[in-house]
Amino acid sequence: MDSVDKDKVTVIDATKIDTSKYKREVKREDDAASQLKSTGLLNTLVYAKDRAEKRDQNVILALVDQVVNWGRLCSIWPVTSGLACCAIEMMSMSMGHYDIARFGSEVFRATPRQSDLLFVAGTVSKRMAPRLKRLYEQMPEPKWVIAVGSCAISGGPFVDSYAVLTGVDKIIPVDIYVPGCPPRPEAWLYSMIQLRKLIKEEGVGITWGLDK
Amino acid sequence: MIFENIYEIIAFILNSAGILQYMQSYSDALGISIAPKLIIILIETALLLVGVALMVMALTWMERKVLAHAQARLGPMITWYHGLLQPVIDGVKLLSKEDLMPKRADRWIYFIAPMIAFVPALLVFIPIPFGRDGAIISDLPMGILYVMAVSAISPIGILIGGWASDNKYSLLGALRAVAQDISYEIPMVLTVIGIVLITGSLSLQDIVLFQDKIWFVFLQPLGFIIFLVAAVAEMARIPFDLHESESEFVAGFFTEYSGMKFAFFFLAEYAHLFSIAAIMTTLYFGGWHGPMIPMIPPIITSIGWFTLKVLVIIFFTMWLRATVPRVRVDQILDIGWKVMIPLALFNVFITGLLVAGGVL
Amino acid sequence: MSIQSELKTRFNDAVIEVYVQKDGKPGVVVAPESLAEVCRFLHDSGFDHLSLISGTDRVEWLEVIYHIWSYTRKENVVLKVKLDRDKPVVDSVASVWRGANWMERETYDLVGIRFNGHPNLRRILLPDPWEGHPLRRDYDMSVDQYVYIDEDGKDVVTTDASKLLREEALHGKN
Amino acid sequence: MARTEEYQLNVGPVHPSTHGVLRFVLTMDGETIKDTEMVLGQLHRGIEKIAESRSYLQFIPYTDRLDYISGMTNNYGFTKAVEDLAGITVPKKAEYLRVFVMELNRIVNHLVCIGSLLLDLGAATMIIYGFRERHKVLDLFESLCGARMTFNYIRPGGVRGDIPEGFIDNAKEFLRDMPKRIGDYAQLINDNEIVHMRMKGVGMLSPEDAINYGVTGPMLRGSGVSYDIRKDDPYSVYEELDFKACTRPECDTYARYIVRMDEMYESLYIAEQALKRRWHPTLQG
Repeated sequence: MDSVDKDKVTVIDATKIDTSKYKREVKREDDAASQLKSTGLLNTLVYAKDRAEKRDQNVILALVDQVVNWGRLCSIWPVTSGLACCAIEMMSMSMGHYDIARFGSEVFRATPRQSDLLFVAGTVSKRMAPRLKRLYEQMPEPKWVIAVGSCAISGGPFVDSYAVLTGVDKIIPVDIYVPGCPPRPEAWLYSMIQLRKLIKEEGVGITWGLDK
Repeated sequence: MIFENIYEIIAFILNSAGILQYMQSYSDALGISIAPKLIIILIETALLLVGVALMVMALTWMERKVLAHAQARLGPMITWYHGLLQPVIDGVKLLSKEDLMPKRADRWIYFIAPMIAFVPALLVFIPIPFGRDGAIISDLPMGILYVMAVSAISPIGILIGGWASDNKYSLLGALRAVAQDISYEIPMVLTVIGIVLITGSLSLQDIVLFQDKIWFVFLQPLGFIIFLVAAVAEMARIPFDLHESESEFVAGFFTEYSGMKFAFFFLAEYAHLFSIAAIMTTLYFGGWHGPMIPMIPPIITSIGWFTLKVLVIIFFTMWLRATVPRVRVDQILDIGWKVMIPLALFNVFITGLLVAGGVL
Repeated sequence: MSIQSELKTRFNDAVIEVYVQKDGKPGVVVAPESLAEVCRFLHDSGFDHLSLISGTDRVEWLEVIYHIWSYTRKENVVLKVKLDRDKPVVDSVASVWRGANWMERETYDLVGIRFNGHPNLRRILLPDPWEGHPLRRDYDMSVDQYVYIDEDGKDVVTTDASKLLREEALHGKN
Repeated sequence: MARTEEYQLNVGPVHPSTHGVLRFVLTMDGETIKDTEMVLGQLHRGIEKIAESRSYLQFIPYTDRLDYISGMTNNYGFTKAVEDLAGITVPKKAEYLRVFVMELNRIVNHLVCIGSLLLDLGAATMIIYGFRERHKVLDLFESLCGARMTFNYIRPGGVRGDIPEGFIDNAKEFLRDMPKRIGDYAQLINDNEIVHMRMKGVGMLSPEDAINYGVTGPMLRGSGVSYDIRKDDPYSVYEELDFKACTRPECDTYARYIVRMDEMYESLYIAEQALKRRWHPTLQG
């Protein structure tokens, strides 16, 4: 080990890098109104008003809609269900390094009755498929599904196997697909962020029957 | 001004604001002179509800944060400052969640079980003195007896909830929970006897007033240890969290509950946690006693001390959760019946001797 | 004395062939009728660890391979049994090494070799009603078999996809 | 007269303590488990059948996905078979590197195992600490082969490529820090009375049974049988390395846990030796 050529390893001194060219121009809004707007509640109000106008909806209803959606998108509880390799990365995601708890999602409920999100993490074998479907059916509305990894999306490397279902979207509806084999935890977190966007756009009226 | 309880405080505030007289004359004219009293009681109830709800929310947030930091994580971060709004958000979400009921569930019992679990957890707070000068809902003369009796109702809610779900996990979880609750109720009551022997009063206010010089932790060290273990068991915290025992019975007795009913069980659990910590503070840590700060009304300071002590106890249980594993069901009952109860009886015996000998 | 010659002297007729594997381990091809006997002898003479049973389809015949290790003698031996393709039956060694139980079930499941005297010879990896043994060369890969659960919680195998798949998936609208 | 009856309890395939897709059907008498029927195959992917239509090199990625926590070791198993079949000799340099990554992989595996064990007992903290160290190893592996879990690193005839710049420093740092970390875990778990209550005398597996059932690895060594394939039937360069097979005579879960803890130290020691020898000036070939 002592014979390793130390000179080969180029050491970059972080302090000497000129960071000014990487800095992004941030537009600062000085007026009080726009500062207020950027803080949570008022933003919600403005957003609700926009939405109400767009959808020709009652503003109060749109506001309720906003609040409920806000609750849903910030408190997504996944169900503890792992199928294969990707489940280990799911565990990684909830551990200290990546910490899904920051998004309020560390409450991995063991029972599908209390969870909102199903991670299909891994290969869905033919034998597992009906059980996964049942698990999905046991979850209360509203519920979301994220298909993680190439196996869950299309069968992945096992696509020509006799015992593997090629894609979980054949049995349950999927909201978001995360490619990778397995995807890195960052990709999982990104999928969570995408899901939050999705929920934000989705009106609560869809499940409450008030949208019509 | 010295008040007896919160009722008098509310009455005094309303009186000095001139509202009470107005209400009194109005209701007298209508012929329902009891109405102002009822309104005050309603205000009192609302205060209790809001207080407990706020406390429960704070506790769920605290639990997640303490656990996260013990595990080298951050916990909820993005909902407002360090995720402070996370409990509110969870509530909103659970409220808007579909409420499922199993097909073969016993519908009426299934529906009523969360309330039966939740209401006693709330009622326990009635005789607990939160602070000096009347920060107490009602100073019952046999307060400690009342507390023990009421908190013993919660397991019934758990049992019927588990039974009505028509699920084996739920039933087994409920049976475990009830077995554990009942076995730890006994040593708990027995240790309280030690305190009652010393103070000679069942009133919690008297017990707190007795501790102005020395806390019962130092007078009853053995009793305190037994009470602590029993309290952790009653709170259903790890290492005694057989109510939920996630790795065995999925989610214990509330496996089938979803949405708001689950939220009620959840609330009950944390209200119970809070109430038992409050009882422990009252019995062993001198209740609201603590150095009073000048310029601040003593009622505020004393409530502050009380809350601080309760939070320290709760922090301890959370710390436990981050550190130790769960005890098996037969071991938990073994400890309860074969160790705790004899020790508690021994404690009563020693205390009785000391009291009779005039030492205490 | 090497285990090969030991077996040869004891089971003269039963030992069909003696060879050395590519990784240098001694291999013995045994007649199927006397397999149980040979295994019992091996077990009694110190070969107490059965590492693996695997089945192979050699097109003309089926083969079961036993990898056996001895903790006391610290040596390996590989047994092979050649079976008739039409009637692949061999004695079970589950009574000699209890660990053989599941491995024989797996071999039955995937290759379709029956083990005489096995306590519980059912499929282990695939559901019970599955058609065919996948590791056989003549297994029909063009037929898709689907599993669903019936009222009693039992696995049912069908080629009819409509019982499991969503309508969108069935009609290609997904 | 009360009548008692045994009942069946289904655990899995989606259950917090099955960690994947295993299913038991338990026959219970009250709280006592009388009988267990295992139902496997929820993760049967037919890899053997797939292997029929893949070349040797194409199949290596599949071995990563067999036991997805110890991909390197699986890579090696398959690669060794191919090398034996084709009569390939592997340069010593590559063998040392292989041993190094396999031993780190063993540490990862044990960390996940111990973490899951404690998780099932109800203590969630250990697995999070375990994964913290696991990430460090995975970062090392990632710099070697670009993947966190599915490495495809060990190939017939050697490894995919030599180490990148800065790898040795990172590896040395890990090897230096890790013993202290294992000490931390031991402090968290070993002296805990509840851990002893839950693990000692539980899951007894006598040496005779263990051998007869064909149990290997830490399970076997936890039953007091001093057998380590790296010592008794050595492959790769384990013959040249100095280490001991960790055994415990108690035959219970606690013994198996202790064996795993001890093995982590041994693995670190082996990895250190492998690293030293790999860059030893006198190493030929």
